[in-house]
Amino acid sequence: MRYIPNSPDERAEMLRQIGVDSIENLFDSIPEGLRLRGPLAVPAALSELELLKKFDAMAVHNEAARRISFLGGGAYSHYSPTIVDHLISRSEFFTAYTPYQPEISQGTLQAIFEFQTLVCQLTGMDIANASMYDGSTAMAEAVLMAERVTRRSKVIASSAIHPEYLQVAHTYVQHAGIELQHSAYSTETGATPADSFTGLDDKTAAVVVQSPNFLGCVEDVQALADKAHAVGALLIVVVTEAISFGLLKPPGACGADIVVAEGQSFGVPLSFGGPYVGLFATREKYARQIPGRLVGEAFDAKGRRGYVLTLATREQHIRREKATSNICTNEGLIALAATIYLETMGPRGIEEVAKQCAQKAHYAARRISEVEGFSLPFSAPFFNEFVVSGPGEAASVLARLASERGIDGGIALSRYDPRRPNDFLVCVTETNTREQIDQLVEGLNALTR
Amino acid sequence: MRYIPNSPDERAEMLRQIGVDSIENLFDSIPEGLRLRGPLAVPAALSELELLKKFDAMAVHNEAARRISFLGGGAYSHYSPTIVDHLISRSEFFTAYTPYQPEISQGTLQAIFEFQTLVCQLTGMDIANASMYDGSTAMAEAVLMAERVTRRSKVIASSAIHPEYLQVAHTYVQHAGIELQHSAYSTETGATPADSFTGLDDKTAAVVVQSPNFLGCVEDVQALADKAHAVGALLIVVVTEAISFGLLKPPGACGADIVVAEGQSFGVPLSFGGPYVGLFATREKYARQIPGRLVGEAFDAKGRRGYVLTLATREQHIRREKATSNICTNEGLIALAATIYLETMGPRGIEEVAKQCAQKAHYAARRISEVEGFSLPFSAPFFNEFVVSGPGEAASVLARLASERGIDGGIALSRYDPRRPNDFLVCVTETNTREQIDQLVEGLNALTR
Amino acid sequence: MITKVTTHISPNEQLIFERSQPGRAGFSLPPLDVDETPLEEIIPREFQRDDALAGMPEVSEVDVIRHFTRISTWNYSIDLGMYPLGSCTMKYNSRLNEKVARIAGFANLHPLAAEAEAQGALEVIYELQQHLAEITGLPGISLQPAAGAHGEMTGIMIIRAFIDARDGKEKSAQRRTMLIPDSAHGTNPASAHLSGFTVKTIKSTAEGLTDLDHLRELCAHGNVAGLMLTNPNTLGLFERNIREICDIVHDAGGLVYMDGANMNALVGVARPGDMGVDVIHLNLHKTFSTPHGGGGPGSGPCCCTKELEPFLPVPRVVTTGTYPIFKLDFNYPQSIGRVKAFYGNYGMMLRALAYILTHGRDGLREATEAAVLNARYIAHGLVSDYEKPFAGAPMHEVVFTDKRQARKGVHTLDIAKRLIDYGFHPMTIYFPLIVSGAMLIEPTESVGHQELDQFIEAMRAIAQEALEDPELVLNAPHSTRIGRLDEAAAARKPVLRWKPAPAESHATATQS
Amino acid sequence: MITKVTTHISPNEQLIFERSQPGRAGFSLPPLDVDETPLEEIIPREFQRDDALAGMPEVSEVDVIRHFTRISTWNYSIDLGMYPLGSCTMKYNSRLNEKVARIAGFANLHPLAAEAEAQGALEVIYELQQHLAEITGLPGISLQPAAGAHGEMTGIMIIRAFIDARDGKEKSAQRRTMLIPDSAHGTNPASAHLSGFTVKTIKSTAEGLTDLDHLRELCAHGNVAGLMLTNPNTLGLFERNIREICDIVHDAGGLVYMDGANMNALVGVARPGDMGVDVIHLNLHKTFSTPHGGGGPGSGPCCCTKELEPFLPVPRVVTTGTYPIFKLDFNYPQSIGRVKAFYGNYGMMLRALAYILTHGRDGLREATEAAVLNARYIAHGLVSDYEKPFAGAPMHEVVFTDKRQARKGVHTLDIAKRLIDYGFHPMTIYFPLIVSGAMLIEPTESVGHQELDQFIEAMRAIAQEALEDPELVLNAPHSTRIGRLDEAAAARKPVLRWKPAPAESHATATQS
Ligand SMILES: Cc1ncc(COP(=O)(O)O)c(C=O)c1O
Ligand SMILES: Cc1ncc(COP(=O)(O)O)c(C=O)c1O
Repeated sequence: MRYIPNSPDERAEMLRQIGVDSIENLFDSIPEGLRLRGPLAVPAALSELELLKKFDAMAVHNEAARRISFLGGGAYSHYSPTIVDHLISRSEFFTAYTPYQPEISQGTLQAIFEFQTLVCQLTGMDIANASMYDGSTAMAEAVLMAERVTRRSKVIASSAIHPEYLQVAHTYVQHAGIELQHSAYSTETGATPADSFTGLDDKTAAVVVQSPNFLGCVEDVQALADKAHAVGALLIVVVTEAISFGLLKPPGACGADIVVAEGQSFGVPLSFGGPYVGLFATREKYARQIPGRLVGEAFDAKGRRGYVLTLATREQHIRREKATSNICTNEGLIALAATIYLETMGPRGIEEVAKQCAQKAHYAARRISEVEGFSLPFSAPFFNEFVVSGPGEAASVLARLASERGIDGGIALSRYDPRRPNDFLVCVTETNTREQIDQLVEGLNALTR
Repeated sequence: MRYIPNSPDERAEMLRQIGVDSIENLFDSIPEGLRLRGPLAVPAALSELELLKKFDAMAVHNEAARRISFLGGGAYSHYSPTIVDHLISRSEFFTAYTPYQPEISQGTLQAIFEFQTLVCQLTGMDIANASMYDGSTAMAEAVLMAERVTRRSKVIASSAIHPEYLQVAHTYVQHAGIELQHSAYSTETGATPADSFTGLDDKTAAVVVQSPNFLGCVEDVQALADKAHAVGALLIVVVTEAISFGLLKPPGACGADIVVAEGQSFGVPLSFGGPYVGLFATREKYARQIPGRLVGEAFDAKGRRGYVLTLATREQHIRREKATSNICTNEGLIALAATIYLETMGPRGIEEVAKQCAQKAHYAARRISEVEGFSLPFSAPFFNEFVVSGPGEAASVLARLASERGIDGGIALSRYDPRRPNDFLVCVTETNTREQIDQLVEGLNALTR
Repeated sequence: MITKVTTHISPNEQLIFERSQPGRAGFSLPPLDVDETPLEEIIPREFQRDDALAGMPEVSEVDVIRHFTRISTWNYSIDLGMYPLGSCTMKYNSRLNEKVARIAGFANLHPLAAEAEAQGALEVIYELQQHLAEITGLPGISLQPAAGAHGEMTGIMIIRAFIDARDGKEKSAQRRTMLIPDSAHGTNPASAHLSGFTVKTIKSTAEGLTDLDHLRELCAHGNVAGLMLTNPNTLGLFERNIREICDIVHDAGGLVYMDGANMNALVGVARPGDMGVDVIHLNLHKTFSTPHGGGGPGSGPCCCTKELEPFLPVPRVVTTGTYPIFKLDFNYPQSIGRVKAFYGNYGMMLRALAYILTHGRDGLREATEAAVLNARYIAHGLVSDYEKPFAGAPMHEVVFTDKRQARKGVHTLDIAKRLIDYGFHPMTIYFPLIVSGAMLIEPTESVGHQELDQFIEAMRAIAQEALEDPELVLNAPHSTRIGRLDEAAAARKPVLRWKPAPAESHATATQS
Repeated sequence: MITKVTTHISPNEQLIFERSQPGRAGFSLPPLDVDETPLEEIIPREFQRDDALAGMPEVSEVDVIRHFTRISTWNYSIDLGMYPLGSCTMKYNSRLNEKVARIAGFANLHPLAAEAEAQGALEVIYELQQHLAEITGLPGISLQPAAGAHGEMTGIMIIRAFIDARDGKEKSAQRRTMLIPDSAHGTNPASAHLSGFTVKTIKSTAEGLTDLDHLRELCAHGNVAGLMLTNPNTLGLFERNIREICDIVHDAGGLVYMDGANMNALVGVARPGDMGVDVIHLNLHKTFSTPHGGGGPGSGPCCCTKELEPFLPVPRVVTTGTYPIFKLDFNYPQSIGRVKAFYGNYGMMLRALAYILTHGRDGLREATEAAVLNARYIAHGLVSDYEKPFAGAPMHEVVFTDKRQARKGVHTLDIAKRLIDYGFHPMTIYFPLIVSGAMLIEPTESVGHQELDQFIEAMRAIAQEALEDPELVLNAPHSTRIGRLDEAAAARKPVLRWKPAPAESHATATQS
């Protein structure tokens, strides 16, 4: 096996040196009866050439990867500068472990410190951790943290949050003694009105809202913050399209107490849903309640600056069952990719991407709404995603659009909400050309004539 | 421009500091009249996204890159392990200059020293240089070196050498007072008989032969060496398919005095003809006559081993017009790729690739010769390339094979020799599956029914 | 004598924020190709950002390249040599697998694409599920968990859901105890807690194995929902009584969860499913070589018995006899629900499948054999100089302690730091917690005997130094660009982000 | 004070041959899928290799990865910082260009594929030709030469062929003198010699420019075929009399060849074709940023006037009005012939075209401006501490000497080695030859002012050290893994390859 340095002869010699008769004897501590008799029912080894052919052949069956796409809903196709993948492919980064030994891990540690800073700058918060698994688990951890901070057990989440995020939150809190309630979004505006949080009271640990929400609508975060704070609850803001930070007022400037986001938009490939990276930011005073790893500045005896994992007393390897979370391995390399992306784009680049997404999305919305039978059901402002109501079953129109025109036109909301059979969610990014948008419009027009 | 660190403002500040009024003034030493008035007639800048789209679009028009291919003739599609490209993509290698400062260039220097050693091992020679541009220029340099070594001016080259190599040799020697003669290969065997070197005499500097030759045939190198040495001439052996070293007796063991080869077969992409790498090896006694760079072992004051560029007195930067060659920049990174390839494959791997090439080629030859109207005109043993005589114009059969069956079946010899209209050169490597070979056979059969 | 490294110049580099210069830019985008709408008409001014992202770095592409290339050289990595972190299984990360994960047909695939247009991606998941089920001997499987701890949470929640269904809510409410050995990894109790269990700790025997009597005693209380066991355990010892352990727990009405982080000792040799284990998580980023990436991403598939299968997270990837062959199945009413958006860390699944197919059935076992042999070779090489707290023959990793060196005031941390001067990444230290001054060494199969010998020599040399020149070890490392950092001070007044010097602080007004 | 670097551990690594262990293997191939023929029937025994490739290394994939990763860390590189080698134009090598060169449609394309099936590849060549012709102002072009020196040979042979055609063989036989300034790069005379010319050297003036009187004098002899001029010359000075120089040579019946290695000072600002130059070579691996790769590959396109076009190498890439649009044209009876198999270093052409299109017309000029500004900034910063032999304002590079430091016995080599301790790759030293103790500094546009300031400070600090503590400089470098190597000894008894220790020498019997 070409990945194993020691040859069979060398291994035999090593056995001799340690006085073990045979390879089989290495496993003497495993009771005979528990050992496998035959080989595993796994195929025989493939050479590089064969393996690549096999995967290439499977990849061909992913037609969607080659389509013109307007799919969003928590995963976005943005352009990633070439240097991002090149730099994370340096083996000093991708073959390193969690930086437990700072003297020989400063590369990773400094990068994480920069990541934490960038997340703070984008969200407008004081501190951020070294990453969570993804946006959905970050939101669930935020809910758990709110309970720790407030010692209250009710949490009210907007029903306009990404349905899969809500499902994950439900799984996480089901045994934590937390009651997760939902507040309905307005079917006129598509946003979540502050007064929809009935049940908000002094037992409420947190109000959770996504902005832009799953329907693409921008929420009035400040109003929701005021509402939550009025009863001493925290406001948790979730963002799935992190590029929106380039254009929208940062939650931190609107009273949010915890901001979580999916960082995939920052140069991370779609890769069928993962690995992505969860951003988690909050206020300074909650530093000791934050889940996950934190990197902090430190100095050696000679006064040289460096970085270390810090506030470890919050974590599972020390606090065990009393830890702020069970998370250990997080999304280091993806956080690095996001860091490189953000530093390459810079403030002007992020603003420009955000601007182009918004402009192109509004162009598309305008054009689509001009097509007979199609309309935009919601009135609230949106960033780069919007819901379209069609003349017939959205799922079937989209299927024909894909097969007949090679366009993935959006996500049928019926996937998550049977009460909206004719609606679909369209996402436009800087990678969609005007020509593609026009093709989409023409396709919708033609297929519903 | 994103590749230029200093911003316009920083540049303005620098100008101020050095007391120059404007950017334009930096060019005051260029007479007004010689400066461009307007901008160049070159397109405006493209973003990454646009640039990649443009090149992808052009790449689509290279249908041949997607075909089942049996093309050889000096460029071969062999499998290159993934780690080869990954390792040469380490910027410590590909963004470094020629190792003029050994204290901070040992990575490149040690790699070249290993390359030189591997070339010696493969060719069976004593010493090898750090690389030439490619096989064709290496052969031309070998001819020039033979003249320097023997002080004789006639060189006789087999007509079964790659035609383009012969053309390059002609260009190189035309002003060097060297008379380049050709000796005819046998139309029965396809090899170059020793007695075809009429004109071989004591004015002959060298006999040049390729093995396996352009027609795929293996030459009797030992016999040719004896013949050349009998009159005090050198034998220069050229190899275009370097994988053959894995199976054929090394020229150094057959009396060759200079061995040159194209190293592309060692994990280097076809890339429409370049960059490739020329291997150049010879006998110890000619060390001071060899062209190009040489790396040698050296020690520092503390006795630590290192490597340096050595015997520089042969080279242009010191000897100027008296240098052994004008070569300066060579093919460093490609030599590195070949080194990584050879070290990854190892002796057993190189043998196995050579064996598979030979076996598959002979299977193909057998199958093709069974097709009515097709035959193998030459009787000499071959490695992985062979000439096929077809029933009609090879060029048109091959063209139809490509357009109708998506198979590049070989190289029509008419491209180089109008006297062989029906012949084509077929190359088979380890990357050609039996299925592909059978498709080729079936195609030839069907298209000539 | 230090043979593996020497010292050489190493580039300095500031924080990117300190490199930033107003007006520098590293991005390029196509011009906007649609007619522009006034921004106010799109987003009301009060919803718009007004801080111009102040404080974010402005640098050129060249700055970014040099910044990250320089800081990368400060890291140790697998590609530079052996990385003997016990319990972490730092094995070679194949370049081939990296290439596979970047094939456009997978990398550009949206998770919400129509199933019929993502059959290749679903096939990869399905095939990997099959192989992992075979390797563990546990047929039910979900690849949704994003890391080991996530897989633990998933598995424990499955146990809870199963018991709820089996016993009914009230009765099962009595079963809220999760038994965990004192040698377990911290994520185990944390995950149990997250699933609403109270943790009871099982003692280990002097041999370093689970104390059966104590287990029986705890099970006797009747409120035991299950046991979380790592096998081989974190001392590198195989729990030879595993069958009996499982029987005891099962007889008490509990289920057995196995932490599969140490599967590199078992793949192809023995299967948890055959031992009586009910549910397990695997760390694809350990046993199956997906890169650790300086702290993730990971992937923590959860495998279980047929009995527990109905409780796995949704959606699950299944085959339908008909076209499209593979589909997402949401219809598992007893499922614990979703643990992550979409389907898990898909890119890691591609790599793990490539790992399995590249090894093949024989290669998988060969890797296990080589890994265990390497660990035994180290155990044999160090036993003369270091205290080996447990007599048993270790599997893929071995634990030593600083007991002998401590007499001279030299402790595990010092030995670890001194190893850095010898060119090695230290082993896992102070884990497991039950062994004072623990040094847990796991070489994996990815290292040849020459480097193993270098490691053994280095450890022995340090043992010598501890005797003859303790100061040398206590002040280590001596050859790195920075020395030991004052972590206590760092935790006392944590500085968790860069902030501009007060001068420019107006620029970041909105930030703090 | 040294600010750019410190020291850190650096991995040691033997030669791969010393790492080799019998039985290790790093390759994998599919099984042979055709029925096997006995080897003897394929290749007669006497033609078969019989040494089993003895001596070649046997290592695993992991060994190869660690071997090359380790030794790579011993290199300085552009990505680590400024690389001020004068005349070498070490600018940023864009990752985007690397990606373009690896697009399968180009990387997997065979050079002998049918033209109709390689239109994309031919289009790239054609478009690059157009842009380079525009940039140089010389319409005739061939991309076949593999490097600068190769382009020189090509260009000089074109001049010779032109004169042969113009004057007829006998008359032209009288024109065998090529004039070359004493400041020229060594490849110039070597290339002239290769083309059968005898070289006459032109003096430079005290100003560092071509001596017109001497030029006239040499031209007077009437046997001048041409002049090879570098402009800006290797002193970084623009030959302001270039027009007059060309007139003198032309009037004498000769042609003017320009060495385009220094085009980074001119792109977008001035064009050789407008100056009277007849033929030029470009270094795509300098001006157009294709990576140097530790010594190549390069690419040395040759551009010339309409008059000289018929003599360019074949084949040439041309457009046909009809489909297929691009074709290889071999029909140039006056061509000097082929200088390389196939069409040149194609991969470099892809990168150079990507460079040009990424910069665009404005970016190309901006790069030139930034490169010249950086050089002037350095010139301004060092003039107080180092001897600047020529008063003229330098263009993209500037030459200083060790004159002042030499008084203390500190020479250019010592200054260069000391720079290494300061974290910089030294400048080009002892070139051009006419300047004793020359230090030729070319920062390029790819470095920001902070690092320029660091460089200037380092150079000044070294000047101080030369005065106060010469020994420190004479013994530099002090911080690298090896010190200065004994190159004289290495050249006296050259060891140019590894050989097995006598013990195993039987293994390599056939090799020496
Ligand atoms: C024994 C053991 N269990 C669980 C874990 C947790 O796995 P992860 O870090 O992937 O969450 C680890 C990894 O550190 C481990 O070593
Ligand atoms: C002025 C000058 N001319 C010619 C050359 C030769 O170019 P190459 O090394 O590509 O052959 C160089 C490069 O070193 C040079 O600096």
